[in-house]
This record gives sequence, structure tokens and C-alpha cells, in this order.
Amino acid sequence: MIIGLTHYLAVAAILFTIGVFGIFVNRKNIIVILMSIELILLAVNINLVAFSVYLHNVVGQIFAMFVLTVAAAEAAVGLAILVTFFRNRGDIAVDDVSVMKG
Amino acid sequence: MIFSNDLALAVPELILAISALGLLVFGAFAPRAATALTFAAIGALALAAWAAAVGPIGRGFSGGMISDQASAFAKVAIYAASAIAIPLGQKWFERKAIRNFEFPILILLAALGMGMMVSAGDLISLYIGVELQSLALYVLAAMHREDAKASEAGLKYFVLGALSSGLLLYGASLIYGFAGSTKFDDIAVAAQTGASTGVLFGLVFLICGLAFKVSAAPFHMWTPDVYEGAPTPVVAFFAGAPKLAAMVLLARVLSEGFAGAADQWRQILVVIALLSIFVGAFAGLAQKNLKRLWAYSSIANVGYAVLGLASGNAEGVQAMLVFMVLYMIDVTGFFACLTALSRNGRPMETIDDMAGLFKERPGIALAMTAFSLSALGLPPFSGFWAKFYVFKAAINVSDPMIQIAAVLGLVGSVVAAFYYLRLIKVMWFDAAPGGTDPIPGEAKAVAIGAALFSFPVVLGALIFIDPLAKAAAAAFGLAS
Amino acid sequence: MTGILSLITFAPLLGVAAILLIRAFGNGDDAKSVDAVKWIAFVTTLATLALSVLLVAQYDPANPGFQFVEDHAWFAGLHYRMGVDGISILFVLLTAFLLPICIAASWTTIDKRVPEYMVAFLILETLVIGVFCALDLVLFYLFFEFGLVPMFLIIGIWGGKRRVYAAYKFFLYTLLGSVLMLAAILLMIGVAGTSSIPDLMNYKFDPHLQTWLWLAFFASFAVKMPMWPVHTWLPDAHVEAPTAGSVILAGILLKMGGYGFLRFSLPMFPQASDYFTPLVFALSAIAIVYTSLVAFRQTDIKKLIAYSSVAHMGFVTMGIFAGNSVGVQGAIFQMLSHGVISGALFLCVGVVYDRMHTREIAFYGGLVNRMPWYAATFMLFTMGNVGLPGTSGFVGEITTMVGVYQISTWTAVVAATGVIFSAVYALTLYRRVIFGEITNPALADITDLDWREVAIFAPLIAMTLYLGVYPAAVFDLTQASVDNLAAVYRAAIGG
Amino acid sequence: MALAIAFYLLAGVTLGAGFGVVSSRNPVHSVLFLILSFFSAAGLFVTLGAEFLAMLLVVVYVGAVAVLFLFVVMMLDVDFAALRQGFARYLPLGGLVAGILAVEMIVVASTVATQGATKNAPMVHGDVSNIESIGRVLYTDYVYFFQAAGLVLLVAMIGAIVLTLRHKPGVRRQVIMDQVAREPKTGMRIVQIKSGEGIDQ
Amino acid sequence: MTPQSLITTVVFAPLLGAIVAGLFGRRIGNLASQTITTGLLLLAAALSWTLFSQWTWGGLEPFTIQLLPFINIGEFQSNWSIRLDGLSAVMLVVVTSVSSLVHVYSWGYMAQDDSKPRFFAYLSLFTFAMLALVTAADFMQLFFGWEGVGLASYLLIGFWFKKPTANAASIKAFVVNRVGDFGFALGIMTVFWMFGTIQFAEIFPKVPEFANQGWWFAGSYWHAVDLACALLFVGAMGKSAQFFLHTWLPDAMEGPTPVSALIHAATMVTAGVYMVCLLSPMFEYAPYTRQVVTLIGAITALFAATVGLAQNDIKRVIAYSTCSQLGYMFFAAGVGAYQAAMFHLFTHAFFKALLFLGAGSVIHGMHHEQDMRKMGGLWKYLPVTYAVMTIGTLAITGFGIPSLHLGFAGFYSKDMIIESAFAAAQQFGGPAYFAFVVSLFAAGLTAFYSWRLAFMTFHGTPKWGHDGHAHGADDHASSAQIETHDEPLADGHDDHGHDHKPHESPWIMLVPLILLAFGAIAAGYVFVDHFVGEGWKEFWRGAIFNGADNHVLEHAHHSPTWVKWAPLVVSGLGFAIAFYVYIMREGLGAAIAARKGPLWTFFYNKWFFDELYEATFVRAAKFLGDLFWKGGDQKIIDGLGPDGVSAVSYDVGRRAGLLQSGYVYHYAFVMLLGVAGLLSYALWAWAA
Repeated sequence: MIIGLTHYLAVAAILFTIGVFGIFVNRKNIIVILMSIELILLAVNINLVAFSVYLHNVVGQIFAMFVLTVAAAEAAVGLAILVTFFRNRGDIAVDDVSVMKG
Repeated sequence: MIFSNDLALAVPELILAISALGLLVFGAFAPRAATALTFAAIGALALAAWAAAVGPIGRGFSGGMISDQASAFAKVAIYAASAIAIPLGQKWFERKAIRNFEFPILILLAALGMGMMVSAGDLISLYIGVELQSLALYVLAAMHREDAKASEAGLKYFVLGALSSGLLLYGASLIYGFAGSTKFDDIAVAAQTGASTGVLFGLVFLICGLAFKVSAAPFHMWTPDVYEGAPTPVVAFFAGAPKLAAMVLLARVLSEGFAGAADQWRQILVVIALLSIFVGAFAGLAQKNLKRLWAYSSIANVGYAVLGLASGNAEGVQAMLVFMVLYMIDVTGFFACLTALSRNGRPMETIDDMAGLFKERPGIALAMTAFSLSALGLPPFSGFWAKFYVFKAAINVSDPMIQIAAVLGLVGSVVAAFYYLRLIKVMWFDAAPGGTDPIPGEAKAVAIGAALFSFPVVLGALIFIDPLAKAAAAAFGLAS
Repeated sequence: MTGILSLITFAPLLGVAAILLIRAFGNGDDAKSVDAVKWIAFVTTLATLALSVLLVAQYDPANPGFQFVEDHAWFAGLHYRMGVDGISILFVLLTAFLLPICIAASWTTIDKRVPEYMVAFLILETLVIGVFCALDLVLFYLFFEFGLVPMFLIIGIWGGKRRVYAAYKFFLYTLLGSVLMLAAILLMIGVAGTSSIPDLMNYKFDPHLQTWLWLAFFASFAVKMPMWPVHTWLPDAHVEAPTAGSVILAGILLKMGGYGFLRFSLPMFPQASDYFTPLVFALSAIAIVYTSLVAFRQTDIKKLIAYSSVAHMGFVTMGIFAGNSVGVQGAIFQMLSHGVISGALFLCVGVVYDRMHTREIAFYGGLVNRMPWYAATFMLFTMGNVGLPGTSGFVGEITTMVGVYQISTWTAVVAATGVIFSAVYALTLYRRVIFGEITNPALADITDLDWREVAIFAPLIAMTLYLGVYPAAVFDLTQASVDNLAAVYRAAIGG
Repeated sequence: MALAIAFYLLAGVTLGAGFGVVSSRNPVHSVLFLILSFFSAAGLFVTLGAEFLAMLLVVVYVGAVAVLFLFVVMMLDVDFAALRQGFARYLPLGGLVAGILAVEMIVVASTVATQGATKNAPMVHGDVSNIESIGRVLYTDYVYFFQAAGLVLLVAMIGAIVLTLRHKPGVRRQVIMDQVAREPKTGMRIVQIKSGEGIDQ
Repeated sequence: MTPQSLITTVVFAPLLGAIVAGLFGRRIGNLASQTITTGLLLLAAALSWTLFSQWTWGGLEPFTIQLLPFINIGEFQSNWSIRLDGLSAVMLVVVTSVSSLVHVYSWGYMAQDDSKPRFFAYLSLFTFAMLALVTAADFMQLFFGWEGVGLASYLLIGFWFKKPTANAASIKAFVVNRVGDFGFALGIMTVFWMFGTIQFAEIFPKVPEFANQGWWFAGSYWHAVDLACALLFVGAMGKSAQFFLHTWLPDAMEGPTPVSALIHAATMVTAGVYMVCLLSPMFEYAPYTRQVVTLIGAITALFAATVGLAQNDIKRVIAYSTCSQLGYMFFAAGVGAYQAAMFHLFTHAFFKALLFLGAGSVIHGMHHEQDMRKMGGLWKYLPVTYAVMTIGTLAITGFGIPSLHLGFAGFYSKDMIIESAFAAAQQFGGPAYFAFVVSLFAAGLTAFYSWRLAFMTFHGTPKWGHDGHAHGADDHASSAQIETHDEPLADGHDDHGHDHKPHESPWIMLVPLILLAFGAIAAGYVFVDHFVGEGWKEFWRGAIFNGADNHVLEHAHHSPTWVKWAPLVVSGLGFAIAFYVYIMREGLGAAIAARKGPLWTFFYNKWFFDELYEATFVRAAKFLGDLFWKGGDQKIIDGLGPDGVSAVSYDVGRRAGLLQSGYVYHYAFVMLLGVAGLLSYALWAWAA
């Protein structure tokens, strides 16, 4: 049994889906949503690395590195915003994030 | 390639980066010298715009950066819009007694990110540009941190923005994998001889991700909430320039990377455009808050721009460029008006607040009327010319789908007309309750300036914009 | 004389500038500056009228082409291109003729926001004249479309009770029509590669494409005319608009539709026009009968006149699409005549409305006892509306019917019944308002026309009778251009 | 074969942990699942031969990001009990859409065998290690991105500070600008003290 | 003065008068207005007679003056012009004479009215329009005059604008005329497209070419000339109050009596006859249409006569009599005896104007009582009126001795018509035969109702003064009739002054009566030769065209003796019955009326035409108007159109707003849906 590129892509696809799924199915906690985003980025990274290896092309890995970097930055900003939000509301339930609608 | 040549291409970016860093240090040590900071930041943007306008043309950093007429055109517009946003926001925050010298710096960095976007020649620079810009904007949206609405807006913007980045990235990874490269040129080679399903699939993801940035339906949901919650001058900023940047980026990806697959991506764009136009038109009907209203309006307008792009030829790209530039001025002006208006200290944000504005503040009311009519697309205002370009491009593509879409789009604009009219009606017909506060000078200047631009200056300005946009569009290399 | 068209078109804007200066430097709403504003507006419109008369005097009726052409390149292949021919010059004159009357008619009746009102009217004049002079499609559209805004404001600010509804309805209805036209315009520019109207007249569009283009233009002009069944905005708009607004609306704005048919539909899409002629005839015929019957049952004077306008516009569309010289000239004449007569009728309504502030027919009765001159004036215009020979209304109706007869006798027959219906509703209205004893005590002290009103009506009366007795004055002007149009059209459709 | 077993094991753990992230009711558990997921993904990278990335993942994600998450979760005083309901309500529809998405993505991914870019000529030679090949291009061809990524981090830093830094009232802070700008006039007060009276405040 | 300037003066003098009196009447006063208008009319009449005598005896040749272009589009050329030929010469005389006499008469009749300038202005305006009509050289000017007289008629019927019935009657007159004009206008269009011109002089020579051609009209194929003539005849029917379009004429009696005399007896209503005669070159080639004309004319003659039998309003009786006589003229024209029609038109103008003005004198003398049942025995009080009315009655009944060729005016013209009908019946049969029978029968009826009028008014026991105003409602079939009795004049007369004795009218009213009486006596005798006798060809000089096989007029002169005597006999019979019923057995008439037999009811209610029209056309118009307005416009067009669309749009907008729930996970879900949807769409679209 040979583990080919497709396998990795499939894993990434499923992980991606789980991440997306996590965002909209989780109605209670924004932190988990942020984590889901991390999962999505992880899926992308798996994709990139897998392609990079199978293409014998290092660009994918470099791309993945940037993704990692940016993901870290994103997490920082996201958590900062979350903290601001928490300070204003005293809660981080997703259902509360609905002052503005319509 | 000599490295200094590369650097010569990146002069605008360098100017912005260095001045951002310098101002950061300066701001950290002299937090009260806000005015100086403001002027310095504006100066940096002006300098960068000048550098972009006169700078050399070419590709650098092994294809990661493209400097051409298109990027120059877009950069000048973006930097100008950013420069306008700085005093608008700075004064606003001052009035709110919030002192943060970081505002101009974040704007500078966002402008830098947008500049990267419009001159991206590689999926990586695309991604980094987008993120640089987005992160700055997330922060800006939440910057009024004592305000629950602002932080909620920031949070929503962030969560959904991150999701869209994920989509975009996933698309990028697929494109990379199936085309074998992240450079647009190489992708074009791979996509030329019948793009593979994988590449196109990746493209759809990519389009989805960028569609979020321009708030096109069905990735528009964040827009009304964020517009409502974010500080008004910040909205004035990110309703305009970032969308232009994202549109240019989209145009570049599509035309440089996927010119061969134009028939395929056109269909996706047409669907997005139509959805945006109709969502924007219909959902705006029931709005009471002007910022939300204008959010829907921007959704609809972005739909038009996307429709122009969907033409898939140089004319379409030109149309999109003209459209976005004109729209940017429009929307900036409108939010500048909103920034300026308050009644007894309370910001005027709902349509009802505008009652009888013409009596009390004729100048601002006239300006808002001009913006509304312009957004409605009524001649001779700039919005009409914007639509003129877009629909002319779209309707002359010999593809029934986009032609029908163009007609439907025009019909959609009639639906949207209702809410612009309602605003005008309230301002002109209704009785004024009185008590509007004095208009701050900088907002008034921006508002009046933009209004004058939307008409009558635009009639003359188009003589210059038209060839520039044409040259810019030609740089994308699509068939005319 | 090049440049005179631009001068005429933009002359009213000078008045606007002057008024704005007064606004800026005068002290607001005091009577003196309001008076000054009125006089500025009036003098401006009179000057425009003088220029238009000069224009007509300079016009060479033997030349069927465009005259006084101005042409400056603009951007994106567009041009600032102006010119008039025998078809448009009359509309320029009509506009310039009605505007001073409108200003004068608003002299005392408009008491709030006078400067804005006058500015709106002056801008409207510029736009309308621009519509008739523009020789570039986009320039035309520019003027055509922006005209909605001042009219929207005029109805919305100075209108009656349901003015907002009416203003919206007016705006959105017409906007919907004209965006479709915009689509067609853009397509034409793309296909033909030019936006010049004279060039497009010579461009032969593919017949299949013509069908679509024609329909799109039709959507716009049919609404503007208005044709049945897209006429329902008109009664509402008229009822709510201030008197002068109604005059402009009926007198000029409706004519833009007919002008559009003549300028675009017939010469540019002859095959499609021919193909759709039965449709237009059917709609026109329905409009004539249907709206006449509806007019008969109205209880509001203005609404009745508005419906009668729709019926009269039915004659216009019919005549235009007859596509022969008689029909087209008749249609043009009918438009002019209707401009004068229906404008005058709305002014007549305005006279009593100003005094009593109601337009209910039932409120009035027996006015002739107190207002003999008014009764006589109203009678004259009622007869004009009915199409009595000797008034201009007759010439228009009969010539359009004669023109149509050649193409479709059925349409002519149905249209001719309109002649009967118009007598029914117009005379019934007149009888109920003017004749009889004064039974309503509120009318006991109503006063007859004052000198200002007489002065307003005098030119309209003169015009109605002059055109009714000597329509040749108009036909001489239009003949060459219309003959040319009809000949080209006939040749294009091979008939 | 061993590779296959390793792949399936690691992939299973990654996905399982991923699911754990979104489904566990306690955010702390979610973070822990996230860390697990990262670890196993790093393992997957290793099976692919991308050692450097695997290391980076562990260092950056587990070391920084996940800890940051954990920190925030702990810091914010969230009432976990209230966050427990309502998970399943949107599951069917959401699951359906997500399922469709996943299937589509996998189907497309599987086309890689027939039309992917694997045909492209290899760019990096086998005798260069993963880390070296990255290093060779990162600071040359990709220096622009590298610098830009730095700016992204800068933005994140500024953002985090702008949003969360609070100046507690009453705390005197050092204002360097003021210190530098100090002049004799402002810094000194010359007081003439009459003998016997002292300094009044 | 040249004939050209003479005729120009004739045409424009009344217009001048109308303008002066109309615009400046209040400024210059009643007397000045009256003097100017009447003076100008008298001048016009004098000049007309000059012209007429030049025409009849001076050998004046026909000519046309072109004044000004009217409508000039390509071939559709119309000019303001004045045409003089035999027909217009006759009409000029008739119009100006009657008009000037009516002007004079009105000095007295309208003496107490408070808007005299207006009245005289209207009268003069009417005269101008009528002159424009008769001197038209093309269809457009003809139509101008045609509608112009309609306008004047409308204005004059509604002269007493305070009276609701007058207003209703005026509108009715205008609208019914418009129905006729509907056909007329279509006829003009047909003529134009058939012949390519609307100039009479150019059309007539072309008619023979089209004699056997067809024409598409309203989806059917017709005989060309027949179609054109039929449509034009519809116009004539309206203007001349022929059957189906007659309903306005009796109601038009709401106007002041001089108006009735001028417009609704002598001039305007004869315009239809004039037109048919003028267009004889066309009608001669329209055999079927002529049969229709004959039939309609005959039916009208009969119908109006029968209705006239039962009416009690003095003016209405005369009105129906007019209607009936017009029927005579039409069937005369229909059978081809245009000259006879014109001759009857000519003589009729005199005696009918006489009768009307006489009736006016009676009404005036009776303090505006018009109901004949409240009169009687007036001959003592109004001797002059009585005398002239008797002359008029004799004239209308056509009294004369055939063997001597001597009689009142009506004798010559009416007998000529009857004889022509007989001749035509001999020659063609069909409708002409019917017309002949009807003409004889109607002659009897004419005699009956005319004498009935005379007897009820002037003879018998006076019924005024003690009857009060106790009308039984059952006496009246329609409300219009009830109101007709109260002709309110704002002249200070006491409407209810029945204790006053009737009085003779002033001389200013009597002089015109006497002059007209001369006409009624002599017009026939003097002009019979010119119009229909030996000299007709010489007199008409081509103004009337007779087809090659049309010898009706010649044959008429050679009718059998019984035909020549029959009218007299029938009239005598009518007279005898009237004498029996209203003089010998006074009260019998009232008794018959009171019995309300079906025939009487039918006649009395004018064959129920008003009711029929009311139930069909008027109601249908109101119903459809409401339906289109409230159903079509408001419910369907607005409901489905702007209002509906805006409501739906707003609703959609509101719902779209609801989608915007504010929850991040909803937004994310929508995005996901978007991605999934677009991906699926892309897969589907690109696979295809």
C-alpha cells in the first residue's frame, strides 16, 4: 500500500472541513472558533507541505512557513480582540455577539 | 536581476515601512505629538504615492512583486484614500478623548499591505499582503475599545476574516499543487492549456477568499455589522481602499494567472456579482441605520465592480478600476459626512436622524445627496460613470449569461434607488428638529471635496482617469 | 452661430449661480431677497426664451440635417455634441416658452423655500433643453436621467398630501425604464463603436439585435410618455405636484418619451420598429379608450386632466409609429399642442386650487358666476383638450389619425372614438366645475383672474389659437427633417 | 508499509484531535486537543520528509500559539457551565453541507493522480537537506516576503498592544520625551527662602 | 366691390362681431355689442343677397380664394379658403338672412337677459363657423366649420348655464355630434388616402377612377367610394340629427328660442344635407350608401313625425318637425334629387325659422310657458304672431294647388321631393319606394301635428291663468321634459305670473317674423325654377353632380297626376283630423293622451331612445370607467406593478435583514454555503 499525495490531501480536506464545521457549529465559545481557524490553517499547511514534497519544490514549504507565521500573528490579534470584547461584555458566548443585526 | 533594481521597484513599500517604523518609535516616545505624527504619516503616503506614480516598471523579487501601470494606478488611489483617512480618524479619536498614536501607523501598514496586494505576482505575496492589510483593519475596527459595538465588530470581522483567509489559503495551496508553482506567470502557463479541475477548484476558493475582502455576496455577511460597529472614520477608510486593493488583486490573479480560463471564472464571478447586487439592493430596503445602509450599498456596488471584472477583457478591468476609484471617493465622502454629523453630541447614524438636514446643514446635506445619487448611479454623478464603464464592458461580452446579468444588475440598481431616495427624502422633505453640532473642519473638507469630485469635477477628471485606467488595464495583458 | 445651443442649454445655470450668490450673501428668507430670487429666475427664463426664438429665427427649415452643431471630444470616445434639427428645435422652443410661465405661475403660490424651488426649475430647464439638443447618446442620457432629480424634489418638497408616494413612484417608475435604455445604449456604443447620434442613425444594426435594443428604449420612453399600462405614475405625480410642476411634467417631460421614439427608435431600429408597430398601436389604442373612460370617472380635477394626458399621448405614439410624414408631423404637433394645452389646463386647476386648496370636482360648481374670465379661459383650453378645430389640439389629433389610417385603419377607428370620449369627460368636468349655480358657500367670494394670471394665460391662449389656425408655421419647420426621417424609415423597412 | 501505518495512525490522531477541538465542551480540553492535533500533524510532516516544518510547527504552534490560547482561556473568567448547550441543533444541516464540501474537495484532490503537477521536473536535489533548501531561497528569492511577514508580526504586536494595554490611572509612568525635553527652566525652581519661614507648599 | 372681397366680408364680418362682443362686450355695453353684431350681420346678409343675385341672374362664375395655408404636410394640403359656387351661394343667403333676422329678433327676445353681449357673440360666432363650413374648399375647413358650429351650438344650448338641464343638453348635443364627427373624420381620412388629397376640386374628377375599386378598412374589404361616403354620412347624421343620432336635437331646445330657430332649424342642422349635396360627385358613385341615406332619411322623417304627434312642448313639436323635414331632405339626396334637397333646405329655413321664432313669440307672450296644454285661444292676444304662424304652418304642410303650380314655399320643395322619390322608386325601387310611401304618410302626420300645434296654441278655450302649476307627474315621461317648462330667464318676469294676460311681442320681434313670413310664402315660387325647375343646370353650374343614369329630377317633373295631388290630399286629411280632435271635439286630444295607449306612450317617449342609450352607452361608459380605474389601474396595474413590487421588495428586504441575525456562526455558515454552492456550480458548469 502506497501512501500517495491523495491521502495527504484527503486528510487536509477533512481537517479543513472539521475546522470550518467547528466555526459554525460551535455556538458557545469564540475561543473554540479561533481554534477552528487554526485547524483550517493546519489543513492548508498539510496541503502545502504534501504538494511541496511531491512536486519536489520547496516553495510549498516556504509558503507553509509564512502561513505559520501569519497564523501566529492572527492568533495574537484575534485573542487581543477577544480580550477587548470580554472586557466590554464580561462574556464570550457567541450568542452574545449579536447587538448588531438586521 | 540586480538586487538594487528590485529595491527600486519597492520604493513605495520601503517608504511606508520605514516611516511606519520610524513613526512608531517617535510615537512611543512622544505620544502627545499627534499632529506631527499625522502630518508625517500623510507625508509618507504622499511620498509613496509619488514614488509609485513615477517609479520604474518591472518585476522584482523573483516575480513576487510586480510594478506596472496597474499597480501604480491602484497604489496612488490607495495611498490617497489612506492619507485622507488619517486626519479624519485622528480627529475623531481626539474628540472621543482617545489618544492613540498607533492609528496613523496602522493605516500606513494597512496601506503597505494593500500596496503589496496590488503588486503581488505570487500567491505568497498575495497572502502576506492580504494578511498585513487585514490584520491592521481588524485592529482598526476594534480600536474604539471601550465601545462594545466596536469590539464586537472587530471580533466578527476577525473571525470571518480569518475564515476567509483560510479559504483563500486553501485555494492557494490547491493552485500551487496543481499548477506546480505559486507564481502567476507559471500558473498561467499551466492554466493556459485547459486548466485542470484542481486548479480551477483552487481558484474558486481563492475567489471566495477575496470575495470576502471586497464583501461580495455570499461572503458579505460581516459588512453591515462591522460597518455599524466600527468607528465611522475607520469605516470611511475600509469601505474604500481595501476593496480597491482586493479587486485589483483579484483582477491580477485572474488575468495574469488564469487568462486562459476566463470563460470558466466568468461564470463564478457573474453569480457572485448578481448575488451581491440583489442582496445589496433588497436587504438595504429595510435598513434604518445609515452605516448599515451604506454597507448594503457597498455590497451592491461591489457586485457591479465584480460584474465589470467578469467581462474578462481589458475593457472590463478598466471598468472595474474606474468603478472602484470613483466609488472609493464616493463612499469616503459619505462616511466623512457621517463622521461630521452629530446632534447634541450624539452621532447621527439613522436615517431618521437626517430629518431636515438640508435646512440645518445645507452643505453637508447637498454633499450627502450627491453621494446618494452617485451611489444610485444617476448621471451626471461619478457613480453613473462608474456604472457606465462597468455595464458597457459587461454588456458587450458576447456571452448571454453576462449580458443578462448586466441587465438584471441595472434593474437591481432601481431597487436600490429606493433607499437612496429615502435618505434624500428625509433630508430634503422632512422637518428639522434642530440641534446639530458644528461640523468639524477636516470632515467637512473631505466631504465637500469628495462631493465636488463626484460632480462636477468628475466630468473633467474622467478625461485623465480614463486613459490611466486603460493603460492600467492593458498592463494586465487581457485581450481587449 | 455655433455655441448658441450650449448657451441656451446652460443659460439657466447662470440664474442658478446668481440665486446661490444671493443665498450665500443675502440674509436668508426676507421678502426682498426672495423677490430678487424670483426675478432672477424669471429674467433668466425669459432670456433663454429670447435665445431660443433667435435660434428658431436662424434655423434653416430646408435643411433636414442637424444644425448649429457643436462637437468636442470628451473621454472614452464620448463627445460633447449638440445640435438641433426640425424635430428637436420645437421642443427647445416649447421648453423655453413654458418655463417663464411656470416661474410666473409660482410667483405667489410657492411661499416656502423659494430659492430652492427656482433653482430646481432652472436646473430642470437646462436638463430638458439639453435632452433635446444632445447629439451624443451618453450626453442625452445624462440630461434625460438627471431630470428626474429636480422633478423628484419639486414633487416631494412642494407637493400635496401624498407627495412622497408620488415622488417615489415617479422616480422609480421612470428609473426602471431608463436603466433598460442605458443597457441598450451601452450595447449600441459597443456594437457600433460610436455614441454619436447622427452616426448611429446611419448605422445598420442587426435586425435581431434591433429587437432587443428597441424593447429597451421602448421601456424607457413608454414609461416617460406614458403609455398604457405603465401610466399609473402620471396621475399620482400630477395630483401631488405643485401647479408649475404639473405644467412642466405634462408640458415637457412627457415629450421626452415621444422625442426619444423619434430620435432613436424609428431611425436606429427601423426593422424592430416596424415589427413592433402593431404592439404600439394596440397600446396606444387601449390607452386612448381606457384612460378616457377612467378620466370620465375621476373626482379630482388634476387627476382627470392627467388621465386625459395619457390618452392624448396615445395619439402621439400612434402617430410616431405610423412612420409616415403625416403621422410623425402630427405626433410632433400633438406634443407641442399638448404641451401648451395641458400645461394651461393645469394652470387653470392651479388658479382655483390656490384660492380654495382643493381639487375635488364636487367642491366646485358655478364658478362662471364669479369668475367669467376664468370660465372663458378654461373653456378655451377645454375645447383645445377636446380637439376642437381652430385650437391646436385638433390639428395634432387629426393629423396623427390621418397618418395612422394608412398603416392601420383599426387603430384609426379606435383612436377616433377617443375624440368622442374626450368630449365626454372634458365637458362633464367643465360643466361640474364652472356651470350651474354656486351652491358651495365657500365659493361665494372667489375672485376672478388677477392681472398676473391673465398675463400667464395670455401667451398660452395665443399659442393655442395660433397653432390651431396656422399650424403651417410648425409644419414648415419640421417638414424637411420629418420627410427625411420618414423616407429613410420607409426605405429601411422596405415599404 | 511502516510509513502507511504511521500515516494512518498520525492522520487518524490528527483528525480525531481536530474533531475533539470543535466538539469538546470545555475550552481547555479543546486547546489540549489542538496541541495533540498539531503534534500529530508534525508527525505527518515528518513522514513527508519536511522535518523543518514539523519542527517549526511544534515550536511555533505548540510553543507559542497553543500556549497563548491556553493562557487566554484561563485568563478570561468564562462560565463554562453556560456554554454547554446547543451544540447539536445545527449539526445535521451543518454536517450535510460540510460533508458535501469535504467530498468535493476529496474528489478534486484525487484528480491529482491524473492531472496534477507531479509531472513537473524536480527543483531541489535530493542531497540537500530540507532545512538547507529552505534556507537557500528564503533569504534570497523570498526576502521580500520574509520582510513583509515581519511587518505582519509587527502589526500583530501593535494591534495586541493597542487593544489590550491599559494604563492604570494613578500610576506614574516614565515619559522619556519629557525627560529629554527637560530644561533648566522647567526642571528647576529657584526659591528664595527667607530665613525663618521655611518653604510653603 | 369684387365678388371676392364681398364674400370675404360676408365670412369675416360675423367673426369680427363675435370678437368685439365677446371680448369687449362688458366694456362697451349691451347696446353697442348688439348694434355691432347685428349691424355686421345685416351687412353680411345684404352682401350675401348681392352675391346670390349675381350668381342667379348675373352669371357669376364659381371661384375659390385661398387665404392662408392651414395644414400642409405633403399631400395632406388644406387651406383656409372661401369657395363660391351654387351651393355655397344658396347657403350664404340662408345663413346670413336667418342669422341676421335672429339677431334682430333677439333684441326683443333677450331684452331682459343680463348677458346679452355673450349671447350675441355666440350667435355671431356661430354664423362665422357656419359660413366657414359652407365656403370650405377642402375637408379640413369643412370639418373646422362643422365642429365650430357644434361648439357654438354647445355654447348656446348651455347659454343659461345655471340650468342643469341646459348644461346636460349642451353636452349631449356636443357628444352626439362628436359621434357623428367620429365617422366624418374617418371618412376624411379614407378620402385622403384614397384620393391623395382633401381638396374637393381635386377629388371630384378622380372619383370615377375609384368607382369599382375596393378598400381595406377595419379588417374588411369594402367598395371604396361607398365606404368613404358612408363614413362621411355618419357625420351628416350627427349634425342633422338623423335617426340613431337624433336624440340631442329635442333636448337642444333648452337653449333660447332664437338659437333654436337659427341653429336647430334653419342652418346648422342642414349642414349634413349640404354636405351630401356638396359631395354629390362622390355619392353618385356610391349606390349602396345612397340607399342607406335614403333609408335613414325616410325612417327619420317617419320617426320624428310620429314623435311630434304626442309632444306637448311647443318647441319640441317644432324640433321633431325639423328632424322630420331633415329626413325628407336626406332621402331626397339619397334618391339622387340633390337639387330638391337643397331646395327644401332653402325653403325650410324660412318657414322653420318662422315657426320657431313665432313659437318664441308665443313663449315670450306667455311668460315663458312652453306647454301647449296651458295655452289656447291666443289668437286674440297675439294677432301678428298668429298670422305668421299660420303662414308658417301652411308652408310646412306644403299647401298649394298642384294644377296651378301655386302655393306656399313648402309646397314646391316638399312636393318635389315626394315626386323625386316616386320617380326614383319607379326607376330603382327598393328604398326609394319605401321613401316615397313614408314621405306621403309623413306629410299627413306633418299636417296633423303642425295644425295640432296651431290649434292648441291659438284656438280653443284659453287654458292659461286658471291652471296654476299643478302638473301631474304622470303627464311627463322624462325629467327633461318637466324641467323644460321652467325656462328661467333672469329677466324679472314672474315665472308664475299666470294671472297676467298674454301679450303680443314688441315690433323688434315681429318684424323678423313678418320678413320670414314673406319668405315662407314666396321663396318657393320665386326660386323653384332655379333650384329644381327648368333652369337648374344653369343655376347650379356644376356645383351638384348627377350621374349619367340619374334622371330623377327630370322624371319627377313628369310624375303622374295622382302623385302630384297625393300630398295635398294627405295633408288635408291631417288637417281634418287635427281640426276634429282639437277644435271640434276639444279635449279629445287630452283624453287620448290621458289614456296612455301603447302607441301613444311609444311616441310620447320618443321610441324610448334616450332610455336605451342611457341604459347602454352611458351606463357602460360609467361601468367601464370605474372598472378600468379601480380595477385596472389601482388593483391590477398598481397592485401588481409599483405598489406590489415595492411591497414585495420591502418584504424581501426585511427577510434578508432577518437573515442577518448578528450571529457569527450564521455568517460563517452562509459563507460555507456560498463556497459549497459555488464549488458545486463550478463543477457542474465546467463539466458541461
